[in-house]
Order: sequence, then structure tokens, then C-alpha cells
Amino acid sequence: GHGPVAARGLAQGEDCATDAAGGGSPAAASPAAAASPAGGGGENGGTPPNIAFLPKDVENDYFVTAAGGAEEAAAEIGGEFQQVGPATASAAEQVTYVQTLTQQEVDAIVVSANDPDALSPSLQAAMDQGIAVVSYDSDVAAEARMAFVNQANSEAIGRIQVQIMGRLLGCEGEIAILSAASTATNQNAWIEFMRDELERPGYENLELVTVEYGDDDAQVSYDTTVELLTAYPDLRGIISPTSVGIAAAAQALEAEGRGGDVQLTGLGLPNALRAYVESGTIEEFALWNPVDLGYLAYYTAAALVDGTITGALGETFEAGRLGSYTIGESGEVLLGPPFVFNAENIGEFDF
Amino acid sequence: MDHVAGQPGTPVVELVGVAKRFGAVQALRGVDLALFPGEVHALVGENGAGKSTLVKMLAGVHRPDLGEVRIDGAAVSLGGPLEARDRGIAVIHQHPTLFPDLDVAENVFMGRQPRDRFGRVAWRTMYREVDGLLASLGVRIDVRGPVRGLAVADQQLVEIAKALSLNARVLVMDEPTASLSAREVDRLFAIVRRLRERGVALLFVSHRLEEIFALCDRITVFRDGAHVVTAPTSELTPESTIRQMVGRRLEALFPKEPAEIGEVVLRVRGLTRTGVFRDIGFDLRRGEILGLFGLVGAGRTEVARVLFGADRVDAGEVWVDGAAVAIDSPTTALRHGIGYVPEDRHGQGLVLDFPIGANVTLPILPRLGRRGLLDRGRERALAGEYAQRLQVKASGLDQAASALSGGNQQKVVLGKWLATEPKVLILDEPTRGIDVGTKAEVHRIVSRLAARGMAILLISSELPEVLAMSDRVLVMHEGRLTGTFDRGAADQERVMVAATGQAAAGAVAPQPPAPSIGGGVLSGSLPVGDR
Amino acid sequence: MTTADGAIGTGPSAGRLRADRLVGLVGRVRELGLLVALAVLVAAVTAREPRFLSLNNARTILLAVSILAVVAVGQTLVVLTRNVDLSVASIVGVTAFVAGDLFKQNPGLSVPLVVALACLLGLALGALNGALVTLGRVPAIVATLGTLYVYRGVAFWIAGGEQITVADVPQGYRDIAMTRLFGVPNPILIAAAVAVVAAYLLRTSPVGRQLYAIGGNPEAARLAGIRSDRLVFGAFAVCGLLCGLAGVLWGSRFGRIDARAASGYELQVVAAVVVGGVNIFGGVGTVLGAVLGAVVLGTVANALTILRFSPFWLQAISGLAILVAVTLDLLITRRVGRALVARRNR
Amino acid sequence: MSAPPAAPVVRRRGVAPGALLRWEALLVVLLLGAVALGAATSPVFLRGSNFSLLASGTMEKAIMALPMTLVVVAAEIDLSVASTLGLASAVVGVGWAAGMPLWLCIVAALLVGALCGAVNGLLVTRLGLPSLVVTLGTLALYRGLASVLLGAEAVSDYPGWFTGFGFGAIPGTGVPWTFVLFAALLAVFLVVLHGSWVGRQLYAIGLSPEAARFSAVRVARLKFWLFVASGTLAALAGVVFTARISSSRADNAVGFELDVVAAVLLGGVSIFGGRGTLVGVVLSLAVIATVRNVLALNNVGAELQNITVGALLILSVLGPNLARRLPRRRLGAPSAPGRSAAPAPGSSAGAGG
Ligand SMILES: Nc1ncnc2c1ncn2[C@@H]1O[C@H](COP(=O)(O)OP(=O)(O)OP(=O)(O)O)[C@@H](O)[C@H]1O
Ligand SMILES: Nc1ncnc2c1ncn2[C@@H]1O[C@H](COP(=O)(O)OP(=O)(O)OP(=O)(O)O)[C@@H](O)[C@H]1O
Ligand SMILES: [Mg+2]
Ligand SMILES: [Mg+2]
Repeated sequence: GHGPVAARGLAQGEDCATDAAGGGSPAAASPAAAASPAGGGGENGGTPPNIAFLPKDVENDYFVTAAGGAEEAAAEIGGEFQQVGPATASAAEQVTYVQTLTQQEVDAIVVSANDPDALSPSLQAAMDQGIAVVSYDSDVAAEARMAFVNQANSEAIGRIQVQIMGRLLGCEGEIAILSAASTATNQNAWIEFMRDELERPGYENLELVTVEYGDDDAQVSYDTTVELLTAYPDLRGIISPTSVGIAAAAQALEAEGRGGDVQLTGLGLPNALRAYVESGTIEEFALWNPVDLGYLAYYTAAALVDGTITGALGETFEAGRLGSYTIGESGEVLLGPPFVFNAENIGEFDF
Repeated sequence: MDHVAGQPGTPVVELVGVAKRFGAVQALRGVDLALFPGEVHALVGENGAGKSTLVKMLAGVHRPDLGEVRIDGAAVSLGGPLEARDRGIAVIHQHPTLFPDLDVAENVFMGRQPRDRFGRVAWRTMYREVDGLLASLGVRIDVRGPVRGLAVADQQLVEIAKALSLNARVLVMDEPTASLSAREVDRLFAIVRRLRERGVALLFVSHRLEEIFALCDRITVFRDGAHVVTAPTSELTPESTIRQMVGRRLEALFPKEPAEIGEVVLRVRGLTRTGVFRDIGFDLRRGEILGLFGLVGAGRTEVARVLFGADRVDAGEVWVDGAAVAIDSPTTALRHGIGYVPEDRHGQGLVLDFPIGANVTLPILPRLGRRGLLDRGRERALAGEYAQRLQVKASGLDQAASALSGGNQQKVVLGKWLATEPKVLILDEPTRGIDVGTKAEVHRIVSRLAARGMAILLISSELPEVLAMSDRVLVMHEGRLTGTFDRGAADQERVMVAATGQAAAGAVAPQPPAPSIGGGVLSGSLPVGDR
Repeated sequence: MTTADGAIGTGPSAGRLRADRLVGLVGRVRELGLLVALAVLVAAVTAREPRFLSLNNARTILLAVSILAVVAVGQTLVVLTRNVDLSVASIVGVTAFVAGDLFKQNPGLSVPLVVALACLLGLALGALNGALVTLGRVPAIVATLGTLYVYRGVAFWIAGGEQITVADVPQGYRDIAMTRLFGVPNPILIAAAVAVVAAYLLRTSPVGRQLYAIGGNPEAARLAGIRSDRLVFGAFAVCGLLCGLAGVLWGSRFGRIDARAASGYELQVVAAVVVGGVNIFGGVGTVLGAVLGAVVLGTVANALTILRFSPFWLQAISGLAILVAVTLDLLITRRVGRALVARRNR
Repeated sequence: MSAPPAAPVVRRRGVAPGALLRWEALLVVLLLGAVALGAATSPVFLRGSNFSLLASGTMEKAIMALPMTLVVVAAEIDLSVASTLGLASAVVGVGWAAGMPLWLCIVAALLVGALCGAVNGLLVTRLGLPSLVVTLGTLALYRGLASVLLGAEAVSDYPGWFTGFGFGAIPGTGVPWTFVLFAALLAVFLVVLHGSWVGRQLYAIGLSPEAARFSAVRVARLKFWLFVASGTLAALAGVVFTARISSSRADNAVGFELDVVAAVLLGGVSIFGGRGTLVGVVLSLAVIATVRNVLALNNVGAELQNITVGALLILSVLGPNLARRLPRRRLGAPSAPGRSAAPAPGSSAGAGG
């Protein structure tokens, strides 16, 4: 079954935060009521759209999963779908892919940017050629795309991970962050919000001691985790906002026999983390449904291609089984708040 | 072929009509050679006559294009060095083939180490055997130390030990004495004679005719890859052998032209390189050929390298034309008009893969063109001029230096340095491994250069050459000057005494007699030495 | 035969013999130097952070370098023969992925079988490198730069964006890297065993000595009747085999594997070998050195984290460590060598 | 017979012209094949805009390949180029972020590149360390410095003229500006390697550093400046790269060094030094860029592109080798098996200084 979009498992009151206002919990920008299952585009707009997805890298299970949703959407609309991209997250290579896709005259490019600025000139060139450009997952400069399908805003993602950790540790103890590459933009944005969340009253005793980088490499992430344990003997928790990092950290904690002793949370995929949730190394972790993200991104691109929307504020379109969406500030389409997985609900997901 | 009387039975090894071609070069054109048990057979010929090629054929390195190799009368195909070895043929190659970072004993036994019952290398046995072998050669070399850093002569001795360790029926030696001192040569000869008595067949390749006539039973002469003659030593004389080798009568071997000796061009005082040589001082004048004699390892090359800027010096001073100079690189040496023809032709003298022309012009390229660009026209003209002057035998200036015979390669190196129009030319073993014909030519060239006013430092291990060519002779022993002789006063005996260090205390002045040219600043006992 | 009645070498005998012994020591001095450097490093870091010097942390470091050490041993064999294998990381990646994929596609497959298949795959890929170099006469650096791309490409091709997760492999497979013997994690024991066996064979077997000979002077090796091609081929094959083993350890240890596993690792491997005093031009070096090189690099990385250096400094300091190590090694070797020559000539 | 003075030309390269022509002819055939394949399989391949795409994406590597060719001809190697590129990009970024005028940032980046090259050069020529080892170390060092400088930041918001230079083409022609820059550099390098005495000396160094030194070639000095040139041009490539992707990040162009080396080797430059031409390298760059472009237009992923490039690299050496070996097998004396990394051990002896 497909994942729900609302944030289950996290009740507002359980936060460490004691201030009432705060940047707190994400606005529940949930979709409108379920609408017609058939998409908004296809039928009224002549030829089926030819839409290309360009993820950060094609080896990441996250994007592979998202591509599954896009394919599902393509099948519903009857459009074409292809996913191309670099093997390792590289902005420069993405530029080349954008140019190649432009040459190929696809109808729309859906891109998750390794670098928000690197892609701008080439994406703008693509738009000049009449190609619809949508960003998803990781945004590009606003003027270089028509819409941004946001899985959940950075703020929500950043804060929720700290909130989970706070809850797991009873709001006190040393924690560390294990990120991906130091240059990963959305990671860095999330980490900023994590820091901000930690500034809030109530988190005084939760101390972030370091941010380390595992380069989205299993070995580096693993070794770094183990070294963290030695360097910070009082370490109580690790937040790893990357699917590679959290899996490697879990593996390392289990190998060191520290699973459950040092709490681990972050962003990850249920299938990759199921074993660790079952063994108790990870109690809770967050994510949105990447299948839905790909699905929504495809529908957004299709709507742009057939002219249903232009990316202007307030426009609405139908996104198949997800229902109707409205374009928000600066072309943003928000999938929904992040979702928290735990031992009870993880069995419901298969991606 | 003409079997020589007194050679009983069948030859152990026989080459019949073998031919070998390398690209455009026909190295061997159908030659015959038979080796009998209990004979020492000399193989002589000019550079490039094909001697080493034949040796490599026996070693299983090259296979003949035509003809066959017979062992004990039966035709065999020597597929590789291993096969040759297994058939009882041991070879000492012209250039040492050692493993610099392995120890001496391993070098001797590489590829066939003694093993213990678990198939492991039996190190103790190996060390013991090699110790014994070297002792029989009368040398003390640590068998557990690496070969790197051994003097060339010692390396050659390791090679010899290696060949001896095979207990072969046939021992082939390609110029084994080229870098040995007289005593070592004597010892080697004693062993060779002993092996002959045991019925080993020996093939001995050398350019030193006096050695050949002292040691060998029969002599085979090659010329241009063809067999010329095989005859008992008794039927030949050095003169007739040379005639067969070069195919013509030879003019004087050491044609020294009279030259007017002028002012001091190069003055050296107190030159010291710690651990290598000490307190070297001499004057070299215009038109003078200054011989520098010594046994191998005396440090002559080291002195030359320092004068050429290839090595650094720890103390001492050098003046060129009266001006003190600091020569820190070959480029500086070139600027001061010093040229150096190194003893290692292949490694240092030539870029082997470059054509003749590019080799000749390499040091002067920056002068040849304008604004850094090459001037191919001038380059060709210049290279052609020197090739012509030195009579380099080649198909053209485009021929790669690697395809030339040793003598012609040496001429190219000479041409290269002459093209720089040096004031001082240092020649390091300019005729080593060069056949008599070419040797005479080189001597003539050197002599003519001196006559035209060039100052020449002639380093040689060949005493007759030094004595005949030099106006003055310096002698080195273990890194020190042990003698200085004027042309008239230098005779074989006195020079040898100095070279072996027997003259040690005070018999000769370590510094040259003080010439008072250039203001006499440097006369008398000079404040030389370490600083 | 007669005995020597006098030395006619180049120098006085007694001094020379002693000097030559010392030359023999230089080989060992290289590793000694590295050990000293390691000790200094450990002492310096411990002075600032006592926790660094603990059994636990030693285990962490050794565990972190164990896979690197296995590959470095293989690389050493190749480098000794005056070759290099740049494709090691790709082989590790391919074998790690294929092993995981075998389990994923055929749940219930026996663990030893998969391990054997992965090692065999490594062997085959290494052998292909060897064939290109010996039969094809392609310079090793060119051939293995090519196969670096090709093998990695094959890994991507097979993977097609899929990952292997812990859920895909049986516990028995994970146990290879996860279990401990007397408190020592398996990978360390495996790496140590590989290193000890390789070191022993290199020192005592004729074939081992011949590898040195080939690298020291290929021409002379040929003249000595050594079947160089066969041995070089063998060195590449064994290196591939060890990469296969490393791939198994990799998959077993990290749980999650994608087609990028170990990419870029070749540079670390070469760095470890070089820091370990193995001459990149062949003929000189030991397995012990290479393993020590890996340990030094691992210790530096570990120390930086323990000392709470900003992670941004890590790579720069690792690079610096490589340069310092090779420079020191060179200076020491050179000084000893010069002293010896001077002595010999006295 | 003595050599006639008017003998044929003095060849400028240490390689038989026949072999040379064969290699470059092979590359031309490959190139034509790739173009034909592209024209046949993709309707957009022959468009001008496609050339622009094909060219612009490869210019940084092409710029680094120029000095790399010279470095490899001199029997050395520089693995630190991509890291130098990254460091230069970081320098531009940090400078720009600090409010320095952009031209000054660029100059600073070039100076830093030169300095990086000088460090490599000093370590190689002064200490006599193998360049493979030195540049492996500086590969990590320079990349590390880039990440120290930039940390997790990325600097972008570069002015339009700058990104326009990296991204745009001469109006109306489809010829990228960066290509013009490359062409100008190529002209310089062609003259240096094939028309000047420096080039000739580089070949001599590559073939025999010892003989070159004994021929009064300033081996150490030339090598030093070669590394400086390599570092400077890598920095220039960093500027180009920064402009093209309008962003400075610590991980810019990670792993490019192997692509550059691969292009040089495919171009027929011998890893042992002394052999090869810039024409071959340019052809090889064109072949690689075209093949990748054709494959990409046909939606063939990066992995298969890499397999293709790797296979080309191997086959380009293997093919001729096998062809040559068949008839010559009997000749014996095959080249020593697998000599790998660059020159012989003694090669750096020229660095004595
Ligand atoms: N491997 C090779 N490739 C090409 N030419 C070769 C090769 N080996 C020998 N030659 C050529 O074959 C000819 C015979 O060479 P060889 O070495 O047998 O002469 P040699 O009689 O030993 O001379 P020297 O007295 O100088 O040692 C020479 O012209 C030489 O250049
Ligand atoms: N490769 C080397 N390593 C260490 N020492 C060396 C080396 N080559 C020479 N030597 C030492 O330097 C000294 C002089 O060298 P060398 O043998 O070249 O002298 P030489 O008089 O020029 O002899 P020749 O030129 O006849 O070979 C010797 O004592 C020798 O031991
Ligand atoms: Mg010979
Ligand atoms: Mg000498």
C-alpha cells in the first residue's frame, strides 16, 4: 500500500521544545480531498508527454524508489518516462545531462539538483527551448524552473529529526550528526534547521557535539561512526539525515554492540532499515514517501506540459491518486509533512 | 668448415649457417662456429660484427632466422634462457644482468635457488655455496648484501660467479674483462684454464688482443656479421687478426699529432668528494692531452662527473681560463666550454631512440633556433657536418642511434660534444668496447682536436692508450692522485706502480708542478683542501 | 677450489662486511622507520587525548584498515613486479555487489558457496588484467585504468540502480565480518592471516623471490630463465583474488552495497603501499610494509576524529601524511645508503 | 660510407613516423566511426548546438590534457590536476564571497594553481620522489585544502558575463567561448612540444633522463616548470569549470584526473615517456567526447559510456600490439613484461640538483 501523507506517530505535545510559538511543527499543508483518480493532463492535451527525470545520481535507492512512482504516473497518463543521470552525485555531470536532454527535445525535465546554481544556466536554456522544468527533492534557483515539488519543507525535515532524537533521549545528552558529503545542499539546509531547533528552550541539555561527513559512502560513514564513539565517549545519539549514512551507522552500532545504547535516527528507507528497526538499533526514523514524490513530480511536469498550469501562485492541478494540489509561494508544490517510521508501522511499507 | 687439427671428437656446441636480422640490420649472415670440450675459443670482431648476437643465440635469448644450433651433434631449438641453461650452456653477458636490490647470493642463484624439503629457499645453503664460489675467485664480497652499490668490477665478478655456479659444459663470456683490473683478470684466467682442463668448452669474446693471445687456443674472426676465419692462435698474430677484423691494413693505432701546448684552460685544486676522491688538483692546457689513468674504481669517472657538473663537490676550486667557476650542472659546464663524453654510452651518452641528428644537436638546441623555435634546416646541416667529419657509418641522419654499432655510437657522442665547440673535452673511456679500427679513428680525431688547440682530459683504463696519446699522465689510486708523469717520463712500470698505490708515500707529488701561467697566483703549495 | 689468499674487492674487507650487513638492514629499516613514525604518532595523539590509546580504539583502527590491508597485500604483489593494478577498487565493488546480488536473487544460497564464487570472480577479473598485461603487452597502468572503468561499468550495469541491503543477505554472511575471535573482529584476523601467508611466501618461496627479481630487473629475470609472464599473470590473478575476498568482507561488513562500493579506493590502496615503502617501480618492498602503511593512514584518519579536528581537515592532513611518510622514508634510505658508500670507499 | 650531409630530415619525435601515423589514423577512423554512428542514430547529433554541448562539457579536461601530455612525454605524471582544479575553484569562490573583484579572484586562483604545481615540481625534482607518489599525495592534500577553504559552503551568484563565458557560445556560431580558449592554448602547446627546443628536450627526458642530463638538458628545471604549467592550467580549468557550472564547491571535478590521463594515453602518448603527439591527444579527446555524446543522445547511461571509454583505452593499445605480435612472434626479445608506471627507477636521478 502507499504511504499516508500525514505525520503519524509524532504528537505535538511530545516535543522537547517548551516554547509555544517557535518554528515548530510543519504546517499541515496537506492535499485537498481525494479527487478523480485519473490524471489531469493526458486526455485534454494531444500527444502524451515525454518527461525525463534527472536525479542527483541514479544509484541512490531513494531516487530509484521515486522513479517507481513516476513510472506509475506515466502509466496512468500514458506518457513517456525516462530516468537518466550521473552515477555519483555530480553537478557538472548533471549539466551535461540537462544539455543532452535539451538536445533530445523532451517535453519536460524533472531534476533534483546537486547544486542549485550549477544547473541554472542550462535549465534556463532548456526553458528557452520550450521545455518544462520541474525540480523535485532538491531545488534549483527559482528562476531556473517552473515548479518545485517539495517532499516536505526543509524546516520540517530538519526539526522533526531533532524532535525524534529529543524524545528518544529524554531531552538530554550529547548527540552528533553524520551527514552525506559536506557539499550536499539539502543536507546542509536541514542541518541548519536542526541547529535552530536545538536553540529552542527545552533543548538546553541536548548538545550537538559535532557534524561529520560520511560522503554517502558506506565505508566512510561506518568508520566515522565508530570513531565518533571513541572520540565522544558520552555520545548518546546520532542523527544521520541520509539513507546511506543511517544504514552504515546502524551497521556500525550493531557491530560495536552499541545498538540501543546510542540512539540513532535520521532519514532512511524502510526496506534498508527494516532489520535495524526490528533489532532495536533504530527506534524511529523519518521520511516522506518517495514513491509519492516521484508520482507527484511527474503529474506536475505533465500539467506544465499540457498547459494546465504555468507555475504561478495559486494554480491547482490534479495529481492522480494523491488528489489536487495548489502551487504555493515561488512555484512550490508541497507533498506533505514528513512521516515517522517505527517498529509498529514499518511493516506497512515496501520501498 | 675447417676443423682444426688436435680437436678431438665432436663439438659440444655447433652453430651452422646461422643468420639473424634486426629490422634493417643483418647482424649475422650465415656463420659457423664450433666449440670443442677443453678449448678456449676466442671470438673477435669490430663493434657490431655480431659477436653478442651470437652469444645471445647460444644463451637462448635470440633464435636464429636461418641455420641451426647443434648440441652434441644433434640439432636443437633453444627456446629460452632456461633451455640453454638446462643443456649446460652458461653465459656471462656483455652487460651485467643483476638484480640491484637483491643480495649477492640470490643474484647468483636466482631462478634456481637451492630448496629445503618443504620447497622453501634454503638460504643458508645458498649463502654457503656463494661464499665458496667467490672465494675461489679470490674476492671478498658480502653475499648477504645487496648488489646495488657494488663497484662495476664486483658486479662483473658476481656475474662470473653466477656462470661458474652452473657447472656448465659450455661457458660463454662476452667481454668479461672489460671492467676488471689486471689482478682480477689474472685470477679469472686461472679459473678459465682450470675449467679448460676439466673439459669445459669456453667461448671468450674480447677486444683486448693481448688477453686473447695469452689465453685462447683458437680464434674466430667475424666481420659485418660474417665468418672470416677460424684458426689456432699459433697461426695468427695480433697484426694479422686485426687485419682480418677490419679487412684492411691499419695505420698507426695511436696517431699522436704534435700539438702546441698553450696556456692553462682548466685549473683544478683540492677537489674533494667525500668518500669518493680527495684533494685532486691539476692544470690542463690548450692543445694538451692529459691522460688520467687508474684501475677501475680509482674514482676517475667521479672526478669527471664533478668537473661536468653532474655531481656536487664537497671541497675544491675550479678555474676556467683563469676565472674561478662554480660548475653546478652540465648546463653550466657547457656554458664554460666543458664537454664530457661519458663512459656509459647507452645510459648517458645517447638518447638511443633519437635519430643521430637529434642526438648531435641536443646540447646546443637552444642556440640553434630563434625565440625558442627549432630551426630544422640549421639543425640538419650541423648534424650532417659532424656526422661527415667523424665519418659516422649510418644509412642517414634519421637512423636511430640504437641501431648503430658501438663505435659509431661513440662517434655520435663525440660529434655531439664537438658541435658545442668546447674548450675542454673530457673523454671517459672513449674506446672501451670499441674495435681496433674505430679505435684508431677515435685516436686520430682526438689527436687532431688537440692539435687544433682543444684541451683534452683522457680517462682510460688502457695503459698503452694513455701512454701513447697523452702529453702528461695523471694516475689515480683509491680516490687520490698518486702520480704525475710527463710524456717522456711515463713508462708502463712506473705508472702501474702509482696506479696500484705501491708508490704511496711521497714518490710523486700529489699536486702538479706549479706552472706560473696566468699570474702565478696558484703556484707552489696551494691553500687547497677542505673548506 | 682454492680459497682466497686476499681480497681484491674495492675496499678493506672487515669494514666492508660490516657495512654490507648494514645495507641488508636498510630493507628492514624501512619498516622500522614506519614503526617509529607510528609510535611517535600514537604517543603524540595520546598525549593530547588519552582515550586514543586503548585496546578498543586499536581494534577500531585495525578493523577500519583490515579490508584496505587485504587489497594492499594484493597490490604489493603486483607492484613488486614493476606493474600496478588500478582496477582493484572496481574489482572489490563488483565482487561485493555480485555476492550480495547472488543472495538477493537466490535466497538460501549457501554462504561458503557465495564466498567462493566471489573470490573466483575476483580471480577471474585479476587474471584478465594479467592477460592484458602479459599476453596483450598493454602497459599495466593503461590496462588497469581501462579495466577500472570497465569493471565498474559492469557493476553499474548489473546493479541497474539496485542496492543490496542487510535484509537481502543471510545472517551467516554478515557474521563473516561481524563475529569476533577472542575479542578480535574477524576481518582483522583475516587480514592478518593474508598478510602473514603472503609475507612468508614472498620471503621463503622461490616464486616469491622471483617476483622481486622481475621487478628489480626484468631483462635479467628473463635471462635467468624466470617465466616472467607467468608470474606477472599470477600476481595479477592473486591480487584479483584478494580483491574478491575484500569484496566479500566489504559486503559482509557494511551491509548496504550499491554499484559504487569502494569507488576511488584504488588511490588509498596505492597510497598505503607507497607509504609502506614498496617501491612503485618494483623490486623493493614487503607485505609487512604495505600493511603498516595502511595502518599508518588509518591511524591518522582515526586520530583526527578522536582529536576532534574539523572533518574538513581530514583529507588535507591525510594527503600531507602521505607526503611526509614517503619523504622521510626517502631521506632515511638515502642517508643510510650514502653513509654506506662512504664507508665502503674508506 | 659516411652520412651525406643532405640526408633526410631530422625527425622531431622519438618515434618512427609510420607508427605515429598509424596511431593517429586509428583515432581518426574511430572519430569518423563515432560521428557516423551519431548521425545514423540521432536526428539531433549533427546540429550546431549539439557540437556546442559536446565541446563545452569536455573543455576542462581538454585544457588539463595539454600540459598532462607534456608531463607524460617527460615520463612523469600529475594525478593532482583535478584537485588543483577544485582548489582553484574554491579560491575563486572564497575570494568572490569575500567581495574581491572577480578578475582578482581568477588571478589568485591561477597563482594558487601555479603554487600547487610548484610544490609537486619541487618534491619531484628536489627530492627525487616519483611523481606518481607525490601527486597521489597532493591529490588528497589539494582537495583537502579546497574543503578546508569552502567547508560545506557553495559559492555561486557569479556575474552573468562570467557564467556566460563558461556556458555560452560565440553568438551565432555555436562555438563555445571555452573552446576558443582551448584552441588558443592548443596552438601554444603545439608549438612548444613540436616546434621548440623545449619540446625536443622533453622527448629526450622522457626517453632517457640520464642521457638528457648529460647532454646539458636542464632536466630538473624543465620538469619543475612542467608541473607549474600543469598546476596553472588545472587552475585555469578550475576557473572555466566554475564559470560553466556557476558554482564553487569543494568537490568540483572529483575524479577528473583519471579521465585526463585516460585521454592522454588513448591519444597514443606512452606512459613510459618520450612518445606521442598532441595531435593524437586532441583526436582522442574528440573521440571520447563524441562517443559519450552519441551514447548519451541514445540514452545510454554513464556506466556503459565508461565501459566504452575503458574498452577503447585497452583496445587501442591491445589491438596494434596483437597485430604486430602475430608476424613477429618468432623474433624473440619481447619487451619486458608489463613495465608499468612511467620511467625506470633511476629516472628521477636527474633531479640531483
Ligand atoms: N636487439 C637488437 N635490435 C636491433 N639491432 C640489434 C639488436 N641487437 C644487436 N643489433 C644490431 O646487430 C648488430 C650486431 O650487434 P652485436 O651486439 O652482436 O655486435 P657485437 O659484435 O657484440 O659488438 P660490440 O663489440 O660493440 O659488442 C649491430 O649493428 C647492432 O646494432
Ligand atoms: N653505483 C655506485 N654506487 C656506489 N658507489 C659507486 C658506484 N659506482 C662507483 N662507485 C664508487 O665510486 C668509486 C669510483 O667509481 P668508478 O668505479 O666509476 O671509478 P673509475 O675510476 O671511474 O673507474 P672506471 O671508470 O674504470 O669504472 C669506486 O670506489 C666505487 O666503489
Ligand atoms: Mg657485444
Ligand atoms: Mg670510470
